[in-house]
Amino acid sequence: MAIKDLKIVGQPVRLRDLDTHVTGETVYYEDVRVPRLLHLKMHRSTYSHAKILNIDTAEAKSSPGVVCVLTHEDLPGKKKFNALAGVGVGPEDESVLAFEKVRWKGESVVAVIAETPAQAEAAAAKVKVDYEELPVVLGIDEALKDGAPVITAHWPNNHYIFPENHRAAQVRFGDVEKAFAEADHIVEDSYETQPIEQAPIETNGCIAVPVGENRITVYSNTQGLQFSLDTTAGILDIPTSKLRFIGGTVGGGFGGKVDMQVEPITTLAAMRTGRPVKFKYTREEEMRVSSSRSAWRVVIKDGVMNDGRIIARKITTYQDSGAYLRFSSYGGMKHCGHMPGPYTIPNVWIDSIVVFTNRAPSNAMRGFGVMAGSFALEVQMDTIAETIGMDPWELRLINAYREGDMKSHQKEVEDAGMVETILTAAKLAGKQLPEAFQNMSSFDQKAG
Amino acid sequence: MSKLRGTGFAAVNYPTGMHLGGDPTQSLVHATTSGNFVVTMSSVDLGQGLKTILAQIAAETLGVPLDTVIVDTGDTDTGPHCTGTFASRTTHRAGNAVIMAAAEARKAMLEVAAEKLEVSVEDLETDGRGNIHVAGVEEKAISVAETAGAAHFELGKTISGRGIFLKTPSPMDPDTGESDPDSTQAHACTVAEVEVDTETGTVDVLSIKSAYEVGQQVNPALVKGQIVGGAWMGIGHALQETTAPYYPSIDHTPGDFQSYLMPGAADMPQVECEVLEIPSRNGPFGAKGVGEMVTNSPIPAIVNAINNALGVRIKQIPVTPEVILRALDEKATQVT
Amino acid sequence: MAEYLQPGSVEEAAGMIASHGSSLAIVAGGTSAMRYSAPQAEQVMGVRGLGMNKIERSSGGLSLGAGVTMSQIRESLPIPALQDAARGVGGPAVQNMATIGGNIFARQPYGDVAVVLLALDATVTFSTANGERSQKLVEFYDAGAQADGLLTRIDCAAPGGELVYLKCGRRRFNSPTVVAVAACIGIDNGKVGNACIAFGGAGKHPMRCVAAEQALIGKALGDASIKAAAQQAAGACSPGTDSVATEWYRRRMIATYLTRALQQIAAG
Amino acid sequence: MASKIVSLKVNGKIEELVVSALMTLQDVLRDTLDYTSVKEGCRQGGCGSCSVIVDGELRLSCLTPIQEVDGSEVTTLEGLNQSNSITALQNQFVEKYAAQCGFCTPGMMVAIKALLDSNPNPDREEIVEALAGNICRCTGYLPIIEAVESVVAEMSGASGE
Repeated sequence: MAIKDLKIVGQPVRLRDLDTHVTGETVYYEDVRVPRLLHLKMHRSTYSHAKILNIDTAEAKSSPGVVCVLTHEDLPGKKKFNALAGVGVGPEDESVLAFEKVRWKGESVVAVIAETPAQAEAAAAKVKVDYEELPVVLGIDEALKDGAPVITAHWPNNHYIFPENHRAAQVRFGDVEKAFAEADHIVEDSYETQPIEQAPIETNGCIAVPVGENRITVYSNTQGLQFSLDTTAGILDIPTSKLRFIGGTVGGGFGGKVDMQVEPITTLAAMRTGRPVKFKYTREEEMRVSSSRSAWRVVIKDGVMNDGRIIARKITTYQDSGAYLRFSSYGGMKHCGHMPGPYTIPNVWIDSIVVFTNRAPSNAMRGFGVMAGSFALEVQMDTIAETIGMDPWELRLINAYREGDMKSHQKEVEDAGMVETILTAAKLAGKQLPEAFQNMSSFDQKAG
Repeated sequence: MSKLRGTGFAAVNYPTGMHLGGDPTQSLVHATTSGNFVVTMSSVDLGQGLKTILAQIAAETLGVPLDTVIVDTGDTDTGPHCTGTFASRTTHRAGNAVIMAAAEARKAMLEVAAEKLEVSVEDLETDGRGNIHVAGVEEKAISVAETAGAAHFELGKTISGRGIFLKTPSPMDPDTGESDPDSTQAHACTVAEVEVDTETGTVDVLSIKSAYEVGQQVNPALVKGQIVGGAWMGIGHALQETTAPYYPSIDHTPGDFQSYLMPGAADMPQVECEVLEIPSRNGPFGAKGVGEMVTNSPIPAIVNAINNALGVRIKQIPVTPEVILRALDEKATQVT
Repeated sequence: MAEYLQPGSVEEAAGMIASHGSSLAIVAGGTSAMRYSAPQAEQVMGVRGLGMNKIERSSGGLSLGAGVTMSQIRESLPIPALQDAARGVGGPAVQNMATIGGNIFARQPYGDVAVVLLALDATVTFSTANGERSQKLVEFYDAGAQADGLLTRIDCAAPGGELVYLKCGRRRFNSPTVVAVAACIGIDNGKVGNACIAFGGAGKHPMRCVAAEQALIGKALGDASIKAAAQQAAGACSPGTDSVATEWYRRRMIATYLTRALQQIAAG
Repeated sequence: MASKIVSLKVNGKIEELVVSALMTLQDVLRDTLDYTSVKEGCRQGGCGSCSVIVDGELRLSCLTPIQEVDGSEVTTLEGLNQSNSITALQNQFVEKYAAQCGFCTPGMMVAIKALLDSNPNPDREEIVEALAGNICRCTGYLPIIEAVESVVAEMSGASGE
């Protein structure tokens, strides 16, 4: 279809939900009213790493208001899962409800369902779990040390194993070592980011409602409805036809609502009790239990010429996944696809390593796999400029990718716009650039 | 009291779409009897305005008024598949799916109109105000409402369309990393100006100026909303936010908004931005994804500005006041 | 599940405290107690209805009901240091709720207003089963902040000199406290005659810092004495580490902020 | 356990409730009376999304024991809608795109209403201080500040004429 002039696309039309946001009438998942609602609270691990010797739910079961208590023994299908199993990521390593071992402080162990949130919370506190403490591994260095305690049997060296038994998702383009030998300067540094919480104001949660014909309707604030539906059906080993997910209006996500933690267990609780069940993370759970952005360490070694050309970039990145995989291998691969940033560099070597520790599992957040990379690269670019005594704007413009350049993952650059964007920002900030630089464009021949 | 100012900037790119593809989104569009159009999806609006931009894209494609387009999303019983709202994918994937579905529905609509007007489909155009007319002959017209009514009650025809967008999977070569990971790239360059109190290590971000290149903007106001909100989150990431203040220790993990620090309204500088539109080859009307990149460029820009102000080389975030004082202490020892 | 008690009088409240002991949580404004103590308590006693929210002025001094809120302090007390401290507590809604009595019991590093009260050498009065009991706030903290009755009133004399309050936070408004400092300095014949210096975020409770005061008394308030006081303060304090700041940073800010407060006073 | 009858006026309507344990005003407003504009973002007094007006004063309903509002007048955003007292503010929020996910917005509206009631002509500094207890994770606050400034300008313009 030929579009000559856009009429509606490109216009700042009103945000559709705003009318009800300002009156408080927008319906989020927990504004749905259902009768005879039960509430689920989770008894969580108090240890970062421990063997489970015994789970005693007797006192919790006889607590006031308690309707149902669920342990790993009540799971009808999988005991372990990974939400990306459907697209071939594995092995499934995360306990739905902990058994044999807990691997992080806050891991789900026993779900308690009661008439009121307070009753469920009080009863969950009465679950007794006997543990035998195991050595705790925190931090990338400790986890990768020879002889470090193993967190999950799948990963004997506490790092994810990529296809063909690789330790890292990797990129090999050109010959970095040869280029380093030819470079005028070597600039090498290491960058670190701490874990960050998505912190949506609405915490993770859902309400599962039995609706007849053995179907359950789940009102959820997930960022992916079918994604959550398929994962829930997979974990509970029920046909997907038995589930209906309703959502689509969410109180903030930022990557924090793809954990698939609340829906499976709440659905199981609704199936077992025959009543609607709500499971909503407390703010403390949202902050401490739900996935955060992982901690990253990005080590960069660049070979740079006196004229500013970066001729080689070697990157080793470590991502602290926490106790389980979740989407970290995806994030690690995405990191590979992003690096070495918006620059054309003829020799690139990337190792992106996913490390397991006894932290709360990390997962997606706004800029997954990319944010830490961009941070490291752009601070490194300033270091290069300082090292070779070049204006940092000019350094970036010289190296910025042009349309048709070959990226290190062997795809040609399309829709390039870095040069124009830098020039526009320079103008906005009042930065004077030499005319040769002002005239650069993404359709130039790359310098050199 | 000693305060130092510095300026820093950063240039970043950001991929649109789930890494390595394989992430379809579908859309169904149908006309009601009175000529409204329902766009049925199961995509999730996180507040960024997905429902709004899908309505714009549908109205544009159908050639009908925006307020006659209803976006019905968020129910897996009725809405066809969407992989989810993440990876700066939804405008691109869902937008393309809507274009495909709406184009098919438009074709069906024009066929009905052609039959009613006894003209050829190729001669018809929409005026965007709810009418279909013969090109160049505005009197020879029928309203969309009448067309939809006729389709239902006279002709027994459906005015509907199906759409899907899929970037076929492109797995990474395990040895070389060769792959086709994304659909397009958006770009940003942010300049930050900071003032650092060298006695307390406190940083004030004085201004954020950015250029963003996001392809065709579907809704400039919503793009700006992302840019401003992303600048704020970037300031938080650069200076305050952490769930593990003493990483890798897990002690002192914040459990509330009092201890998980984020900037307040009073800490926000003015945010200036200029948006460039270099259309993407495969985005809906040339759009690229913008929602995630907006946080990424302010972070290194602020850190570079701090390093510029102090003559130090801080390489970690968040840059807390303590990080700054320790860097200044180290610098002082090196000098003496 | 907690039983909610609403005493009709201060005496009745004191009786409830005596009979329930540590199983009882006291809720005034609720901003702290409703989070930390009430949910676990067997009995919760609400004291908002007791009307302890009067502000009385007498001969330059002040008598503040324990239920006086942060907003009342901001609006009704013409003492900038107290106003600033109250202004630093939460946002507007919290300031409408949080009370001065609650602030005295707040977990560190909260309790900004108590820091100013310490610098004013305030007296706290408790209603107990055995009648009223008063003590200096500094003694109350030195004794471990244990109450045997209901805190009803805080009295302080007019400041014995120039009073300055400064807070080191992590953002401009509604910031958790890194450290807070209040200094009240009386100059006599060009020398420091009396000094009352208090810190928040510097130990288990808000604390007076006698070492810093001693470093000033009898000296001219100038660079040398200020430096000495700051050094004494940093050494004498025992700050903790939390998610907002480390002990190292707090100790450094104790010196920095005391220096700034004293410089402000010296500058007039 | 002693239960008690609490009577309060919510959005102009008298409500009588039997309460016993440590129930908060938020629990009653959201779950008993279905005033779902009262959002629950933390139950810790940290996010401001449950803000309501009690006897003319801005309060956090999540930290308010229900027993303490016996005899009080409580206004939620639903009540402000009924009285059309914040239409101008709502229009400016829409105009300035001052909400994205919208979850913090009801609390934000109530907090701004409380500000404008006590100070009809706040400057920017007073506006940002008044927003200090309400967290927004989406917008970066600037559009919210602009919306309030526009309402203030409108109001002072109207009274100046």
